[in-house]
Amino acid sequence: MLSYVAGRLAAIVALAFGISGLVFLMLRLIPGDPVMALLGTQAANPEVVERLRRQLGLDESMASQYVTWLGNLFRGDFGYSYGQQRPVSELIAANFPATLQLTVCALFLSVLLGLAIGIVAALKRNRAADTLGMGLALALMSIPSFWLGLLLILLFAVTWPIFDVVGGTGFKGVVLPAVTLALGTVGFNARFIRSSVLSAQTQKHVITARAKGLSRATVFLRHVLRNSLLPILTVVGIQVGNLLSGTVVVETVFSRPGLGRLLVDAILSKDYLTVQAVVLIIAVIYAGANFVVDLCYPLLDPRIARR
Amino acid sequence: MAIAETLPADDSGLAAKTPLTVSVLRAFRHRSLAAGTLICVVLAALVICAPLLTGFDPAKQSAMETFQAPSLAHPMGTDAFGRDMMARVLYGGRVTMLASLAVVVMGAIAGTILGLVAGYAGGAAGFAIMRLVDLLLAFPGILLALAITAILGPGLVNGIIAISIILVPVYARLVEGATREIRSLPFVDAAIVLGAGPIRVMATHILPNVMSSVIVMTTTWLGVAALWITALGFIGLGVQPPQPEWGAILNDGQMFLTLAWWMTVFPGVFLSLFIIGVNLMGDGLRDVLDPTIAD
Amino acid sequence: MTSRKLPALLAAAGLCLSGTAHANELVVGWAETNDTLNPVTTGKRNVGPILSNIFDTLVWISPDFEVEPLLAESWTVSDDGLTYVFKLREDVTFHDGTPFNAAAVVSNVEYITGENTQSKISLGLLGPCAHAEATGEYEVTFTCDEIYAPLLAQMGEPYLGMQSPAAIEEYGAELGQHPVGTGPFKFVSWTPSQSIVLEKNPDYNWMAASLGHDGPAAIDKITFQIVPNPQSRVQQFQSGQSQVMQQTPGLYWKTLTASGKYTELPVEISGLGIFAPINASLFPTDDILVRKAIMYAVDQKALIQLAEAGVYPPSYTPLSVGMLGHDEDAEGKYPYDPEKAKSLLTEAGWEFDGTTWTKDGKTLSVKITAISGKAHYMAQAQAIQGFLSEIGFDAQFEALNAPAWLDLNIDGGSTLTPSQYIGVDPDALHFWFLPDQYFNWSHWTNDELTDLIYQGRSELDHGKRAAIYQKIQDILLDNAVILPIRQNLDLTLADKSVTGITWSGGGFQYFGAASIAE
Amino acid sequence: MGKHVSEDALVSIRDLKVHYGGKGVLASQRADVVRAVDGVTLDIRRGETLGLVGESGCGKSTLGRALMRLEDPREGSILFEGEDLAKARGQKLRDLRKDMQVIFQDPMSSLDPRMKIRRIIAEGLVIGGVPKAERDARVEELIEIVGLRREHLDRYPHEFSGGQRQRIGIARALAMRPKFVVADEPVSALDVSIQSQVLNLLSDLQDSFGLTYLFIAHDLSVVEYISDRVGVMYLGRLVELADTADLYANPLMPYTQALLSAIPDREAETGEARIILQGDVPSPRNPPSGCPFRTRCWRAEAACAETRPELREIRPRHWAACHFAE
Repeated sequence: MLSYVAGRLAAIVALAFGISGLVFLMLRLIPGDPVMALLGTQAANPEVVERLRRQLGLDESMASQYVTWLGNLFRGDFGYSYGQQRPVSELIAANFPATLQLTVCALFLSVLLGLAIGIVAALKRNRAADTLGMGLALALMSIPSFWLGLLLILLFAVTWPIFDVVGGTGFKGVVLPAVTLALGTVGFNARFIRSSVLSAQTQKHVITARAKGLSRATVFLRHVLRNSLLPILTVVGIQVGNLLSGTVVVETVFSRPGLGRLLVDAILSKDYLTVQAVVLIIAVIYAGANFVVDLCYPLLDPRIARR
Repeated sequence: MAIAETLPADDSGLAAKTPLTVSVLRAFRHRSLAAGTLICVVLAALVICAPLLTGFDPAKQSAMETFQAPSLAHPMGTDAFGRDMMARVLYGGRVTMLASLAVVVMGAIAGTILGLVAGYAGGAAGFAIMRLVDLLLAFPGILLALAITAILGPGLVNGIIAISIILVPVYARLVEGATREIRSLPFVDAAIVLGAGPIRVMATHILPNVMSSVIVMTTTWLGVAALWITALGFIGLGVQPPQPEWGAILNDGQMFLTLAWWMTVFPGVFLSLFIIGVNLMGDGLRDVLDPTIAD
Repeated sequence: MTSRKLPALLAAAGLCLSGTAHANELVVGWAETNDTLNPVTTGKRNVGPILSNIFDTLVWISPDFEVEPLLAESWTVSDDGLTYVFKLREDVTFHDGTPFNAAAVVSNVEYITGENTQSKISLGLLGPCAHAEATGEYEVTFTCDEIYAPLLAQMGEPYLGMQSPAAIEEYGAELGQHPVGTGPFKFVSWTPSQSIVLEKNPDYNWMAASLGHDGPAAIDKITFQIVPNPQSRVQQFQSGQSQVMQQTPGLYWKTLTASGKYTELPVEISGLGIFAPINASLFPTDDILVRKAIMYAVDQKALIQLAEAGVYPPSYTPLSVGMLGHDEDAEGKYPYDPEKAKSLLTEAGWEFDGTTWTKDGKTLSVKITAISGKAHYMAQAQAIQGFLSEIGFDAQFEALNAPAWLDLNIDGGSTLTPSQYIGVDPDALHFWFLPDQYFNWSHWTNDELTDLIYQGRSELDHGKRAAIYQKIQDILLDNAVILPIRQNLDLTLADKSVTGITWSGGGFQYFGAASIAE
Repeated sequence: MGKHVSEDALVSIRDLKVHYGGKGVLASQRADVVRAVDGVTLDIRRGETLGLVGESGCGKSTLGRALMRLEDPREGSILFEGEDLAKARGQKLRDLRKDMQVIFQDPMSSLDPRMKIRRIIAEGLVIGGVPKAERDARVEELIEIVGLRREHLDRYPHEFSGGQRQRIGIARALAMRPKFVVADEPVSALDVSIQSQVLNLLSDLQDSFGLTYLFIAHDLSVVEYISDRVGVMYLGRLVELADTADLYANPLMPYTQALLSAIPDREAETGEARIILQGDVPSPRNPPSGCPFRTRCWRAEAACAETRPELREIRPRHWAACHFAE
């Protein structure tokens, strides 16, 4: 077990390095001069530009820039954002909570709704509720989140101004973005939960329990639902990644601060160090979430632990 | 989206005894397949027949007719440049639909080839390919697409390339796994003993056996591809004005959400319907082609 | 179910923002993220207005470009035009208690020119006059290497706002997050990409005389909420979550002002307005006749109608209305005349077959570019594309992210692109029309023009300067290397309860004299 | 019969080793070697059927696969009509392989489910560039030889029973007109009633085509039925080799004795008590020192742990690797 954990952690580190190298290369393939981007169309005479290029270390070779970056990274220094003129770590600290809040709220909503729809559909298999639930799941999977977000704004922030248009981190600001983000993943969750509940119902001990004359509800709660914990965990593992990438669009639509928007802005303005750091962090979160989920499996299912 | 772990498909679904027409008819008894196909066919017919349905040029600007609400002359209203929204939605559908299709086809071809090579060759080459695949998969797709379009520059073709690159690792992983599995089956050994070289084995034995998984995967990912290509258009990195495309039209409309709802509602409804249709079709095809994962 | 979870999350995140303002507190819907609050190192125009509320400059420029005393009580210019002596106010202290004096001004100039300071706009504004000396405790002397007429006006731009020498010393690279000036508002906090909060400076008592306001600001606290999405910014304002909003999109300006519920503040951003340089080194616009055809083919009024609901005044000459040398008569130079445009193309040897123009086997193809993130540029470029297509041009459009857009235009790969340039002095033209400048996007030079630009810079007499810039504009328009589009306004809206918002010359919103009715 | 190395050997295997793993950067990776076949020397004579038995995992299938070069030997040689197969590559390997074919254990997965029978049987001919008319004729002939009908050619594998599929596999092998066939547990997946049919078919074909078989099986009665000689493998080594009748009557190795005693009904026939082996087969990653069988052998002594018994000809034509055999 210990060597497994160590191996996985090593894989995550390797992955992070791979991604950092890839991103470093890709960024430098993007056309455009970051120094010009900083100055925009204001007052850029050639002397100012060259001076700035030197000051930012952008006149050095690519390899030496990468080595410098890696060296700083080992010292826990993410570097300095050219575009926002402050340490990248500060930018991340300022934007991360909003993304975390959004992702956690959306994850919670998404799992809960998925669970509700999935269980109802499974229990009423092949009946109207099932068809309806699965139809809903499919529709939710299909509707683009950026459009859904716009509709929600139109309905619940403009026509009936219940929530804020600008997605702040207050309650009224987070509801619509979280709902938008969650609904896109509910469909998948509902289908997944439905099929796991269905397969749990056909397992031997469930059939035995039913044969023993236990009530449907008891059987469901004691056996079926408990066995559904694993699929929920799986769903969480899968959705962390989906939700993280979904925040890019949702944060843009709702003008919310967050890592996704920070990253998009940084890519578009060639803010190298910011992009590199955010990408690294997202990749680590992504890999880390799956790692934690994998670690949780044996806790929930002793059969896996024994293997 | 989850990647359905599909095994090298069992052949029972495609029994050769039944003539093609019979199996097609049987397939359409599947409700969601029928419904999805109907939606897609109707939408396709609408966008193909766009010139018959509207006389307007989707790019024609008219300073006198900006922001007109839906009317008889303009059933879906006009946009900020006085362009007819119906023409834009219908012509835009052509772009969105073809682009989505192009994305999955390109992604599938490239991913399948990579997966075949990695799975069959194994060793250092296979290892290298698969670690690259892991790397790409460990990163949220839409961000990767953003970065790639930033490198290539905005535009429809670049957008299609960017999103098919995201699909490549998905296919590569599926095909690599399936290839490794099939590679170890005796009929492959038999072919080798009969004198078949690697390319022949891949082409005649492995590819046909992974094809049904690839097709199932493609139907599942077509909807996702449509979501992504329109998201790219929505961010402004897809097609360039004045060419219409559903995502780009939605981007045009979002600034005027409260003043001109028709600019957001109509293209959105069409786009959602298209993706629903594609997903229904995908579900149906998966059930029909790959009975192993039906519940 | 989320409601129970949220407070906990919020506490964990430590990000409790109060969305609504109380009496005497103002929420401003702000359109762009800031790079820094350090006036010296910012490269963004839109940081200027926030800076002008935290920092004072030596002089104040009124919206009509009158130069007034602010931190300097008076000044003299030597006869040779190379020496400026400023007498400073003696009662001014920085927000951190540091006294303001000649030494402080010298520290600021040394900081701007310092080898390790990543100076951007500021360094350019000082021009050849980047030498300051304390010639008394409250007297500072600037010397110039050559005569530099724009200096006095540019001294009033917020990028030359005076910073506390103690803060410069203390914060180093972090100065941009700890701005300390002498202005009517003190810096409180800045959450990147979210908000900037300022509070009243209770000791303030040196506002420029023309503003007619004595003592500290009436408003206790200003929160600049950063909302880049225009739609969201409008919604926020309409729902009362903000009392002031900048960069109102044209169509919303039209509908909101029609309601009569709001105060209109069309802040005039001076400089070259919104314009499109026409690339004179790229086929087919290397031919002056083709460039002129473009000038005739574009109808500015209709363009603004299409792109921005017709709410902006068009412009017909590079220099903005109100600026020294602005040419009132330029409007008649290129009236909208598609037939004239076509005849010019024919004259240039192009042949029209009903859909496309061809010459020597080539089609009349131009590439219009725009920054993808800026809605108004995108709309303007599309409208230009429409006008050119109308007379048979094959007009391609390409949206690019900012760095790529800059790259392409600097390299001369695009025919025309809408752009803006902000400045308080007509010398701003030199960035766009002197050879070897990054922004010579017309990729065109002319010896006479170059001479005139240098003359304009070193002429201290207003009347003569105006004549020089008249001539420069004539040359630019005669050669059709710039397509003026419209005046550059920051369409700012305020709730009726808020009064007294103004701006300094150049277009920087100023809240020092504003107040909120109960 | 005289010497172990005979003049008329079709296949001569010399000190053949097939190892897995043992490659990599880390010392632990390099040390991790699975010795699937660990030094086998054996001659297969023209026209004979050599049976190869042993528990699963003993390396008998790997040996068979190595002969077809489906596994790459790490050491040793495989001489086929005097040419070394172990080191051949590319076209040379393909040329050598023409005379060798294999029949697989699992009739389900040894036929490509996406191909019709005609294509399956003809595949080798297509690769070999045989003209279509000749190909068709040969395929039709073959399908009848193995006891199926021509109309079966246009069907897919899943439409056939296990026995029928095995016949198709045999037809595919025969299409190449091989001299040597490795039959890797060809009947173990079939019903007992079908097994004898397939075995009879194999015997008939051997007679009519002059084939040489290496017949790999774990079922000793099947091997007894079809083989001329039988080899016993344990942990990657050949431990006993003799004519079938001799081996079944007088097994020399304790291991062979134990195997034979486990044949159902043998106890009743011979009156010998069934020998139950203790313990598990040791891992081929880490084989015991000395005699590989000593950990489970009831006769094991200290010497067994020290020196490895070599395969010796204990009696004429009967070879065994045991310190106690005489």
